[in-house]
Amino acid sequence: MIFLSEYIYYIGAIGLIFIGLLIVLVKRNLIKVVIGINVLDTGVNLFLISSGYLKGGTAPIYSPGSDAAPSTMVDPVPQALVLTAIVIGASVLALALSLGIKLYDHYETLDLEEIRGQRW
Amino acid sequence: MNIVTISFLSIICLGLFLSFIRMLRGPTPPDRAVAVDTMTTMIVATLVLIGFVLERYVYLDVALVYSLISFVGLVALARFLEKGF
Amino acid sequence: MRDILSFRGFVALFLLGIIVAGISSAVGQIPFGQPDSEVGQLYLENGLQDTGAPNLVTSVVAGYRALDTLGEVVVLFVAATGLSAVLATSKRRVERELEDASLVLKTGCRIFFPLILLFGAYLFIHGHLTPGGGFQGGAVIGSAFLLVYLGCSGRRVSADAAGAIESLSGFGFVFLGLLGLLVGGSYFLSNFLPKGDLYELISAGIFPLIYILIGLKVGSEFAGIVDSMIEESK
Amino acid sequence: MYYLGLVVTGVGVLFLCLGGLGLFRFPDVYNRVQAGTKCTTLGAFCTILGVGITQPGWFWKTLIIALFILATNPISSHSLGRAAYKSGTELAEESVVDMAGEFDDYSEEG
Amino acid sequence: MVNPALLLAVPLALAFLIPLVRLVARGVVKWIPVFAMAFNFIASVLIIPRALEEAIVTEIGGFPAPFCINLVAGPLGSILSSFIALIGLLVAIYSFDYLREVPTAKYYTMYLLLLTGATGIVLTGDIFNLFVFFEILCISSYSLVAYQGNKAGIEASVKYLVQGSIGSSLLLLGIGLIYGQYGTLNMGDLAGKIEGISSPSAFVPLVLMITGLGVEAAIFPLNAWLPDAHSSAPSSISAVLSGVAIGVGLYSIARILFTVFGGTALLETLAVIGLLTLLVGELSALSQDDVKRLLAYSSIGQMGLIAFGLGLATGEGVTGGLFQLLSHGLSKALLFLSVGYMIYRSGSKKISDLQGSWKRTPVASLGFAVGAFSLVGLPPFIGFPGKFLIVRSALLKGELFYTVLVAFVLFATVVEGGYFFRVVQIIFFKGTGGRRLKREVAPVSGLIPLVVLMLLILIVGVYPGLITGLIDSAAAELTARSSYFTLVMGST
Amino acid sequence: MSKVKSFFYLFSALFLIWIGFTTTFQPQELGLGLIISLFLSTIFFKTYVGLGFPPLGIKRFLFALIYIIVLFKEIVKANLDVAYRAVHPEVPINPGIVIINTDLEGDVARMVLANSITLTPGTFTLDVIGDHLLIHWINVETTSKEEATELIGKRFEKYLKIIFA
Amino acid sequence: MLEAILVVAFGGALVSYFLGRWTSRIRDYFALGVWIAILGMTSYLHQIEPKISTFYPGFLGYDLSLRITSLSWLFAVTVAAVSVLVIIYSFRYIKGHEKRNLFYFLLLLVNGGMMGITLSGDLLSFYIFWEIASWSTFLLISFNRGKALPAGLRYVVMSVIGSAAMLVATLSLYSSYGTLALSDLSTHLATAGGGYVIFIFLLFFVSFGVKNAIVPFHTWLPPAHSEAPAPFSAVLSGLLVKMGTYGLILIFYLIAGMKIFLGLGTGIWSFHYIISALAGVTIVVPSFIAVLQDDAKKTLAWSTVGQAGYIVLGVSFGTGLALAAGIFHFLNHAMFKSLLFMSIGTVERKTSTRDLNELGGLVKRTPVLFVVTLVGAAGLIGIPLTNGFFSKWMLYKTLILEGNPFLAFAALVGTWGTVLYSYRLIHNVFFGQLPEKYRDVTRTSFSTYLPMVILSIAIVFFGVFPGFLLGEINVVTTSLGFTPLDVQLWGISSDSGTVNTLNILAALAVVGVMVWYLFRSSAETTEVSQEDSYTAGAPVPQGRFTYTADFYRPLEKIIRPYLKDRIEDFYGMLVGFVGVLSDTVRRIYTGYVGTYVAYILALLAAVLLVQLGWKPW
Ligand code: NA
Ligand code: NA
Repeated sequence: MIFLSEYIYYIGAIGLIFIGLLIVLVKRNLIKVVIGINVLDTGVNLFLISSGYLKGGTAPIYSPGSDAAPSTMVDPVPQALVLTAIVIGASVLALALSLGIKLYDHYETLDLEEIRGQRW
Repeated sequence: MNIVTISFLSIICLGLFLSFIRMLRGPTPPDRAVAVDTMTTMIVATLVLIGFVLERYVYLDVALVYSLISFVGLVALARFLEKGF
Repeated sequence: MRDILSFRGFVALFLLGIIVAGISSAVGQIPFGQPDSEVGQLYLENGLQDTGAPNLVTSVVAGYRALDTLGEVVVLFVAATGLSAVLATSKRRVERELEDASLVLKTGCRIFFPLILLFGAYLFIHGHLTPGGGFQGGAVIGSAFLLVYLGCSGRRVSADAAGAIESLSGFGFVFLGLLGLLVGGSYFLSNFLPKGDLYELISAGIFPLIYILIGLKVGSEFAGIVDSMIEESK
Repeated sequence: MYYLGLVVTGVGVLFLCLGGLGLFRFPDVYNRVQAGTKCTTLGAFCTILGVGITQPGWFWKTLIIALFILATNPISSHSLGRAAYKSGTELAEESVVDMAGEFDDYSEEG
Repeated sequence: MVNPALLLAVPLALAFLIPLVRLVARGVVKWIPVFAMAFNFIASVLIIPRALEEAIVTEIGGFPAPFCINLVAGPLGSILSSFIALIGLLVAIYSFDYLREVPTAKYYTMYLLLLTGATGIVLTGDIFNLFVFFEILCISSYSLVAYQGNKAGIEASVKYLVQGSIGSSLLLLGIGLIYGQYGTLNMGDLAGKIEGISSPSAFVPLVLMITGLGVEAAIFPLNAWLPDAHSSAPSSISAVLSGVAIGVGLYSIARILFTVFGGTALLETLAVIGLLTLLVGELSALSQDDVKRLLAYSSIGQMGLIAFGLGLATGEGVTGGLFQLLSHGLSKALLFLSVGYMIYRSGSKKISDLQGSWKRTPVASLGFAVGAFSLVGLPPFIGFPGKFLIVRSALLKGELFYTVLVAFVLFATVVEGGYFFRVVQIIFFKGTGGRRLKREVAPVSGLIPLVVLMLLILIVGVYPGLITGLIDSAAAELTARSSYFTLVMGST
Repeated sequence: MSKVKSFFYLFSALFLIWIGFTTTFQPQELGLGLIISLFLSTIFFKTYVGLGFPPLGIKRFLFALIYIIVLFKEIVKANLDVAYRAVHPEVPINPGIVIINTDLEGDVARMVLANSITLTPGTFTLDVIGDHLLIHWINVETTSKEEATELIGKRFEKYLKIIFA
Repeated sequence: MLEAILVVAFGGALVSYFLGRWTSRIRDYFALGVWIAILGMTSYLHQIEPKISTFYPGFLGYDLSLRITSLSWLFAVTVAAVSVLVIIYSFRYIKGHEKRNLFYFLLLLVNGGMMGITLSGDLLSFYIFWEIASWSTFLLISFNRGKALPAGLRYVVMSVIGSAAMLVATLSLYSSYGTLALSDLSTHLATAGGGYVIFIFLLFFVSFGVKNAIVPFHTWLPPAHSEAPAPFSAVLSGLLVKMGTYGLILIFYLIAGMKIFLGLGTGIWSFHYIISALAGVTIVVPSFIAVLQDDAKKTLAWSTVGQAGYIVLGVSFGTGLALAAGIFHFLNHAMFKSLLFMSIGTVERKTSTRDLNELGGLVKRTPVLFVVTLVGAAGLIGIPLTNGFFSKWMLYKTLILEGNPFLAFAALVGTWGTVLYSYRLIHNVFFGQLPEKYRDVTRTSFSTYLPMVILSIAIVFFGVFPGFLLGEINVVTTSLGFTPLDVQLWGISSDSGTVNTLNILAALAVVGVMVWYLFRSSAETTEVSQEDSYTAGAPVPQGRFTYTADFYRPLEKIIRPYLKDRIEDFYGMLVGFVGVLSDTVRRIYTGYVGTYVAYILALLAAVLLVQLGWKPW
């Protein structure tokens, strides 16, 4: 139980990675695969964020009233990295969906098992 | 963080939980969408409440952004559902 | 479930079991809740003096790791360009009827649209002070345009205007960086403007400018993406 | 003032929870959306404003958020309800009347 | 003196300007990539002499080394960046008329950004920044593969995107693990902090990163996207993807493995994986009907050969691998551009429809032959020194294991010869076949890059000494961890 | 006139909201807020033209205040109503869809009416079609259009007519 | 000077290509001029002491060098001489073909490459020139389209295999001794272990064996020689194949040295004996396969394989006389086989066929061609007073003297085959009935005849005065460590027997008189015009009705079952296997993305597994 509460974010992150990869592996529908990739991304981002987490720490933002010390703030680097990663993930997602639209135009299906015009 | 705020948060969580059940059960897509709509509103309130608990003003901005994004998202979802499913 | 209980599913579970075990063994080496980063610590301690931005995430995003941010802007730019290029190559344009929104939504959207834009601007202008930032503000602006498309079918952004803003703001970002190279001691993207007073709006040197440019760029890009997507799905 | 704020917040929180309950128990999407809209709007409004009352410096910001919720929630719920109806979601068995067929837009669907 | 940051800043600024320029003066757009790449080429070449003395470490934003992102323009970085710029310049010229039937401003934007991404990858000294530039490269590749919007292109792009995204996520996870454990993202700093790869704390992120980068580098079995993507993209893009993009992927693997991790324990694995990649690529190419697909599989094989060379990890093996990287880039670019030229006229990618190309498109046909001979490793073309160096360093190891591997490498060469010579015969010695051509004329501007590439392949093939000296110091830079560390961290 | 009105409304809304956002009267913030508000309202005031905003007036303002109080009362009633139905073991409902009329002109007025109905006890606006509103009613008391209009719409319309006259 | 030769050769190739785009006549004469110059320079080099010069310092860390010795001079001058003749022959031959510029360019490139091979001073230069010659040869073989394409492909694939072997051997030598210079290597290999030497020998043998078409590496040659353009067939058969011989001599006698070469193994299991045995097989079987060919060029091609067997037998046998015989036969073969390919090429060009069953009676139309072909065939068979006689005699002599009855018998049997196919060749092309369709065959031009006439004169000249060449060869064998032979202008004498032209002349005179007498009695027939033969008022149908068809039917019936080329079947099987392998391997690209993602994760999982402690090995 202590382990669970200590590592809950990591467990969540790895769980999301697992689920995301599993979706990509077993699902045949492009949209579901894209969702799987996003779940995977989310897992990775969660891991990144939680790796910079400081127990009892606050957001690394000074505000006029409060007198938070640097030692009580969480590491800002993973947050910056995740911000970038999220934007990148969103970009890929948008592109993937637009490609999905076009793919459907051509194949009338999104079942990847049937979309095998390119092989061997 | 005292007993009052803890009870506030748990009550909201109960509401969230009930909505979440509705979202899972459906049965129709609009049912799920409505459940999500309810949840987003609750989450905005929760965010403000958390800001209150942690005494961090910045959570208000987060709440505002969240309500805005969820509004746009739900309108988009509604427009999508309109066409049938 | 049925998918997982197939041969493919078992192979997947087998592989993922190993991978998760491997990742866990590495993750286990990182104690949770006690970040131990020399770099992060330095940013926390010196960030305020170095950059003048109370939001240390901003000091990382727009200062210490500004090149990442420039790259990130490029990623979004590429994706938006690619998306519109892909969607523009229509094999057959299916006329999918999108009914008019109801009067309530239509009116609501028209009322809220400028207000949301203002909110987006607020977010990216105050990125160095509050948890906002260029991307967040840009995304809000994009959502405003999405709302317009959803509520008021028929209204469109001017693609040329969006492109021009996108273009100029992106160029402005790099130009700012190059100015840093010229003025700020031969470092690309260096913060060459005065830091200003803490918590003042005009402070932290070039950060507000960077965020304004990013906000405009991201906003116009999202608007463009929305435009392409809606055009396609019509 | 602080305690007034807490009370307001408490009322809001309660309504939020009741909204969830209504959403959970009502028979069809139209009834659920009613529960969801009314309770959560007021609930969120009170919760947020209550927080604003306890922290005077936050009041304006909370007011903006609360008004925003008050203004947008009916719109989004309305859109969802309309979408449900347009897409042909059935009314609950208990329903007594459906006059929508009088409009041209709805006449062809049930 | 040129600041290496300009190599990124100038193309980015120009790329950002393209949408605006399109509104103002549409005709200027196509010159922008040419101008940007010409600038980059000249600037990189100017940097090389100074980089040879001591690598130029540029701090972005003006903060000291581990606390900022820095660019490291050493011999390797500057060579690769001038190489990227050169290929980019030539292909940009090639694109002038090749793509005149489709809207081009977006094409040029993405094309320029693809190359900038590649340049960023080879210059950056920060692993997360590497990831960002990698994404620029990947996303522009996905988009450009689908650019023509045809069935094959869209399908290939989707598959590429799915695999590439998985790779990116693994890469990011690896980066996260590294930051979590070592608290820094700077390659030089990491080179000082990571002692070995025996513990899971270093090994797992290394494997994750290599797998992630390996998708773009097309090593077996991560390369399934490549034949689809490279055969379906517009030929100009295929040339850049095959000539530059996958090579850059391999570069980043080498950088991570050698410089950041010092992972000597994985080198044999790399050599074996390289060999497998080589064999799979060449064997798969053998029975292709589609000439672009054939070239794509050949690229897989060549990546395997380069990985094999890098995996030998002797100074000379790395030199051979890097030489082959450049040689393959030039040759494959030539091949794809030539084939694109032929396809432009015949409208068919089938090998049998290439017959009679000698009459229709003599320069392109010659280009194909030169490129093919070069890839097979025949003197006096550039492919010969590359293959020669790799085989020599493998044999100089003096171990039976490597001698056996060399036998397989040479078997792959025979297979490679088998399919390339067949196509050369069809191009040169089969009748015109009387097929109706899709177009009667082909754009003349496309000939310039073909001729330049042919000359380069021949000149460097005859005088490999022109670049082997540079590549030697590049290889030294790649393998010498401690000096990289002092270079980056010592300059604080 | 309509344009000036729209511009004015938009500008003051934007500037007030800006102040709300920043919650400060620092000159830098105010000045920037002014600039941005002016900029945005110059570009986008057209979207407010034709929405049917009322002109300013003391009477309208007073009625608006009254309306807000009425509406708030109704909202509280609505919440209690829903709460009652939700916690009641049998879920006492008698739902149905009815049509009501409205005399209001102008988009904003109709929108406010529709939203008010949505937020008040037992009713929910499904659609607005011309002069008619399609209402989902949890507890249908009448199927006659006129009676329904009286029961559902009139309590707001009487104020809104004055405000948006 | 050495560099100058190469510069002229390769530069000439390039310049002639561009000249040809301007005007073909100047291109032709320019090419000829280039090679006459090269011939001149090469001949001039004979006067100078053996020397080495570095022409490219620091190529990939090596100094590429050129070097001329008596051995390389001999090969170089042959290359130059035959090249000159072939270029003259090409003037007329290539007219009417497409891609003439390309032809000249490639021909000059091949010849330049061969000059480079012979003049190389180190193994890397050797390899480079070898490869240049190989790929340009591939293009030239493929030149005639149609069946030439598979022939070219077969050649080039085997050639690449050979090059790969050479590359490994070369670099292995380098990694062992740190040098590639021929002169340095020869001192190093003396200290090497026997196993290593065999390893190196085998690799080089594969490489040179392919080029030399020694059984079992011969399968590329027949289709390649028969499908190549005739001038190039001449080069291919007369020169290029013999580059393999040059390589063998280089490796066996120069780099390794006679002692090591002959010291590997004992008795019939000694290395050189095994190669000799292979050469023996290479003599016999192809010579009889040649008998069965209906295609004149195929006949010559198989004949080349057989004759190469004689040469390799001489080279590998390991005595001074044998080596001299091998080299001498190489020179002779270059003369008569070039001549024969030119002549058949001329026939093909005139008649558009080279099917022996369709040709006939051309002696009336092209008497000069007949005469030179006859001389070539005589040289091939080894009829006294032609050069072939001497080389073969020396070989028989060695084999008998050294007590190798099997090899001697093989050589003899091979000669029977040679007689049979040479006779058929002459007979079916020139004698018999002239088919109607060849009525209008005209004489060919001077430039076509000139090289053939020169070659036939040379054949007879060196048949009468073998001493001219044997003297040179003697220098070579001596330089390789053999005891000098006693060579005179008229012949060669040794302790075990002497042969010289004067004796032969006397013997021939006797035999000739007898034959003349015999034929006189049968020659009393009335001559009829072969062209005006009609059957019932209709022209004689063409093709198989001529009696030249199925010339050796009884013989064929007996030997054909034994001559099935099982080696070719074996290679076919190999190629098929690679094809199946290729088709199997590429099935991993299933087209389904899920599989691809599984591959990615499988690699990840596999490498992680290893690290997590599971060792598969
Ligand atoms: Na909501
Ligand atoms: Na609602």
